[in-house]
Amino acid sequence: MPRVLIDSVLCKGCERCVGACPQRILGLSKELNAKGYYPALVLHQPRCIGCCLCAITCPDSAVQVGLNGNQYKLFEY
Amino acid sequence: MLSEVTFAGFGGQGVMLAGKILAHAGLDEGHEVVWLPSYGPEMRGGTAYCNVVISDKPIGSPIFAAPAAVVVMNRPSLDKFGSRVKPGGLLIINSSLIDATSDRTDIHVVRVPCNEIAQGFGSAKAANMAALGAYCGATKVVTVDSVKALVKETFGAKPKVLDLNYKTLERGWQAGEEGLAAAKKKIK
Amino acid sequence: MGEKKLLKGCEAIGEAAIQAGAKAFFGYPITPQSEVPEYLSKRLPEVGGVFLQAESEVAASNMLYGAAGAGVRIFTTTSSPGYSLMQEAVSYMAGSELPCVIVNIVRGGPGLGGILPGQGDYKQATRGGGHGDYRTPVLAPSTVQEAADLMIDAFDIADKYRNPVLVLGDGLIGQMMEPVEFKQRSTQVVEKPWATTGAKGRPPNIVNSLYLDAPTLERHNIKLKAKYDAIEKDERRWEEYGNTGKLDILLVAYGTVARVCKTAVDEMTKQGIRVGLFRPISLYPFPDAELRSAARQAKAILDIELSTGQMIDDVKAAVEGRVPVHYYGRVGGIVCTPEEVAFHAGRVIKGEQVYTIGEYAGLVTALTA
Amino acid sequence: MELVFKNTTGLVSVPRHYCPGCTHGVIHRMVAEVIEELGVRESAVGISPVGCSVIAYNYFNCDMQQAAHGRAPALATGIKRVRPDLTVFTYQGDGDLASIGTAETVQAANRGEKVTVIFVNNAIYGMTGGQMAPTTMPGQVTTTSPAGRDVNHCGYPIRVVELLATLRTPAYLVRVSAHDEVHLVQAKQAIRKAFRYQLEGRCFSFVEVLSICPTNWGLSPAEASQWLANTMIPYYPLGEIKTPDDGPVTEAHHAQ
Repeated sequence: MPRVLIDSVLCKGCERCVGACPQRILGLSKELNAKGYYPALVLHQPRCIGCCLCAITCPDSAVQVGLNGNQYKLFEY
Repeated sequence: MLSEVTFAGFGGQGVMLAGKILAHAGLDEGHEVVWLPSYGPEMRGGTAYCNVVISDKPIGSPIFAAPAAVVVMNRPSLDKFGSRVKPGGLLIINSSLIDATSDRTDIHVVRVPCNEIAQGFGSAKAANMAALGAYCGATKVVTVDSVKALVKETFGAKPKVLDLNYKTLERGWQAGEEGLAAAKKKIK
Repeated sequence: MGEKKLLKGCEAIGEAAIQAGAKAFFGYPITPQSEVPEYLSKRLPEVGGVFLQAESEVAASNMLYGAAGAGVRIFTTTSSPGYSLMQEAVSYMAGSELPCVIVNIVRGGPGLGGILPGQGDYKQATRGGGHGDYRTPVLAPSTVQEAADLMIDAFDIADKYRNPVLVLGDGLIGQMMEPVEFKQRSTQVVEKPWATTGAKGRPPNIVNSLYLDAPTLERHNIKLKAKYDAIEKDERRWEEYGNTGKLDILLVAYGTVARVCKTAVDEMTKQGIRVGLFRPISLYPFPDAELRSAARQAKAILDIELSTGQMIDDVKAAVEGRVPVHYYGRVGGIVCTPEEVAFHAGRVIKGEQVYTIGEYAGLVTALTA
Repeated sequence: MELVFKNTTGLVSVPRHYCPGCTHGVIHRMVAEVIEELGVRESAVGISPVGCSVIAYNYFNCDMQQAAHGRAPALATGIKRVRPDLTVFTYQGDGDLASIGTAETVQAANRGEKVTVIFVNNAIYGMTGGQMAPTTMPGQVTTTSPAGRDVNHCGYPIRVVELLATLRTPAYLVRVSAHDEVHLVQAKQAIRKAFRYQLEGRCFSFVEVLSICPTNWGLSPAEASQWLANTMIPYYPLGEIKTPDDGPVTEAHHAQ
C-alpha cells in the first residue's frame, strides 16, 4: 500500500499537489500551520496509487511517498 | 657612461628593430639598458620612434627633452626631432630620403645615405642597419662584434639576408665614424 | 638565479605571473597592454595553463571570480576603461574575499581618453573603485624588473589576505624593454579550504558576498576592516632616493614618473641642491608615516603626477600640514621630463607658489586673451 | 515502509523562501535530484544568480558561488576552465540571463563552455516586485508596463533557446515547462540529459524552464498554471531545439 506523507510545517498550501493527484484524494487542512498556511493533507489514503505526482509537483519538498509491497511504475521520472 | 639616442622614421623602416638590437648589444656588454617605443596607431605608417638608453648605472628617465643623439630616417622625423638634439650632440640624417639638413651649428650633423648603402648590397630594406651602424660607429657605445652577434640572431636563418645586413652595418659604421670626424672638424 | 633577459614590460608581467604559479588568464584586449594577452595566449598553454579571451572586461573579471572561487591563482591585465568595467567583479571579489591579481596599465582619460601613459586612475585604484566599503592593495612598479617582482608579491598578498590586489602601471612600463631577471623564489602555496572544489567529505563551501541580515553584514564589514588594518600595517612599501636629512626640496612621485624624478634628482644634486625623492611603491596602503618622517627636514614638497593632483591628497594628509606641498603634473599622455621637474623644483626653492599642470597657466592666458 | 519518493540529498533540508506555488522550488529539486542520481554531488559547483533564486546557495547541498547580476555564465566559465573535472551549473532567471546577462549567456554558449545552464523563465522580475522582463508577454501587465507590454515600445519577448539555436556550438538546447506534473516529468528528463551531456564533455547544455509566478502575476497557483499553458507555451514552444551530433565527443571546440 502506498502512503503520501505531507510535512505540514514545510507546506505552503499552494494546492499544486491537490490539482496533480489523479485520484483526487488530497485537500487542504482547515487549520493554519505555524507559517500561516492551510497545509495539504490526505483525505482518502486507501485510494492512493503511489504515482508520486503530488511529490513531483510540490515546490517545497513537503511531500514524500512511502510504500509497503510492490509499486507499479507508471512512468519514467 | 650614459648614452641616449632616439631612432625615428616611418613605420616599416625598421627603426624599432635598430633600437632593440642596440639595447640588446648594450645588455650583452653588461650595461643597464632601456628601450622605449612610441606606440599606438602612429606605429602603423606614421612616424615611429624609439628611445634607447645605455648606462653603467640604473637608468632613471627613459624620456628626455633633449636627446644626446638622434637618428632620423625620413623628413618628418628630422622636422620633429632635429631641433631637440642636446647642444654638442649628434644628429644622423638618412640623406637617401632627406634632402634637407639641419642649420644648427651647435651639434654634429652626419649625413649617411642609408638606403643607398643597403641598396648597394642588395636591398634598401636593410637601411636601418646602415643607420644603426652609423650611430654605433660614431659613438662606439657598443662594439661591432656585439651588434653583429645580434644581427646574426635576428637574420641567422637566412644567410643571404645576414650577409647583406652585415655589410650594410659595416659600411654604415664606417660612414658614422668618418662623418663624425668630419663634423668635428667643421665645428672647430 | 635566472639570466637577464631583455623583455617588454607586458611580457615580463605575463611571465612573472606564470612564475608565481598563476594557472589561468581571462582578459580582453585593450591598448596599451594587449601584448600581455598576446604573450600569454602562446605561453600559458605551454605550461598547462588556461588562456581565454573573454567577450568583455565585465565577463573577464567575472571569470576571475569563478576561477578564484575554485581556488586557483588567476589574474588579468587591462587598461583604464577596461578596469572601470571590472569594478563590479572587483567589488564582489572583495566582498566574497577572493584572491586575484589585476594589472591596470593606466592610459589617459577620462572616457576613452588616449592610449599614452597616465596616472589618472590613482583614486579609483586606492579607494576601492567599485561600490561598497572595500580596499585593494595597490603596487606601483617603476621599472620592468620591479613590475616582474611586484607581480609575484601581488599573488602572495592576494592569497594571504584573500583580496584582489592591483598592480598599477602605465603605458611606459608596459611598452618599454628592460633587462629582467626572474628570481628563483619559493612561491607560497596557500591552502584554500574555502574554495568550491567539490564538497567531497566536507560540508558545501559557499562563495558569496550577500548578507541580507544587517548585523551579519556589519560583522562582515568589520572583519574586512580588520583585514585592511592588517594590510595597512604590514604591506607598506616605499623607496627613498637621493639626499636625506636637511633638504631644500623633497620630490614625491610614483611609477614611471618617479624614474624621471630620479634623473632630475641626479641633475639637481650636481648643481648643489639638496634634493631627495620619496617614491611610494604601495599606493594603498600609502606609506604616510614614512613620508612624514622623510619630509621632517625638508623645506618643501613637490608632488609630481601624470594626473591633475590625485596622490597629492595622500601626501598632504601624510605630512599633516607641517611642510608646504606643491604640485606639478602633466596629463593627456604627456610625460614630464627631468628638465621640467628640475625647473619647477627650482621655482619652489626660490619661494614661488607652484601648482601647475603642464602648460596650464600659459594656455589659460592664451584662451582668455 | 520504504520511501519511493523521498527528498533528495542534493538539497539542504531547510524551508525555502519562495512564495506558495512558485515553481523555483520544483526546479531546484529536480536539478538536485539529477545531481544526486548522476553521483556528482561531491564534484558539483552551482552558481546562483541575482533574482528570486539569489540565495539558492543556501538550498543546494553542493559547493556554490553567488554571481553578480547576469554574470553566472562567466563564473561558470572561470570555474570549468580551471577545473574541468567539476560539474558546473548555473541557475538563472529571465532578468539575469536574458537581460543584463545576455552577452555572457550568448558568448558562453558560443564558446561551447562545458557547463549546464538552467534558465527559469517566468516572464517577470520576481524579486524586485513584478517589473517587466525581456520575456514578459505582449500585453502582460507588470509594474513597469502598467498598460501591458507594448511591443511597439519595447519589442517582443526574447526566445532565448531559439536565439541560441542560431549558434553552431551549443550541444543541447531545450525548452520545458514546470506548470504541471506531466510537464515536470518531461522537464526532469531534459535536465538529466543536460547534465549527462556535460559529463560526456559535450559543449554547453541549456534548459529553459517555463515557470509560474503566482504572486507577481496576481493569480492563484492553479490559475497561473493555466495562464502559462494558454499564453506562454504558444509563444515559447516546448521541446528539444538542438541535440548533440551523434558520434563521439570531439575536442573540436576547446581542449581541456
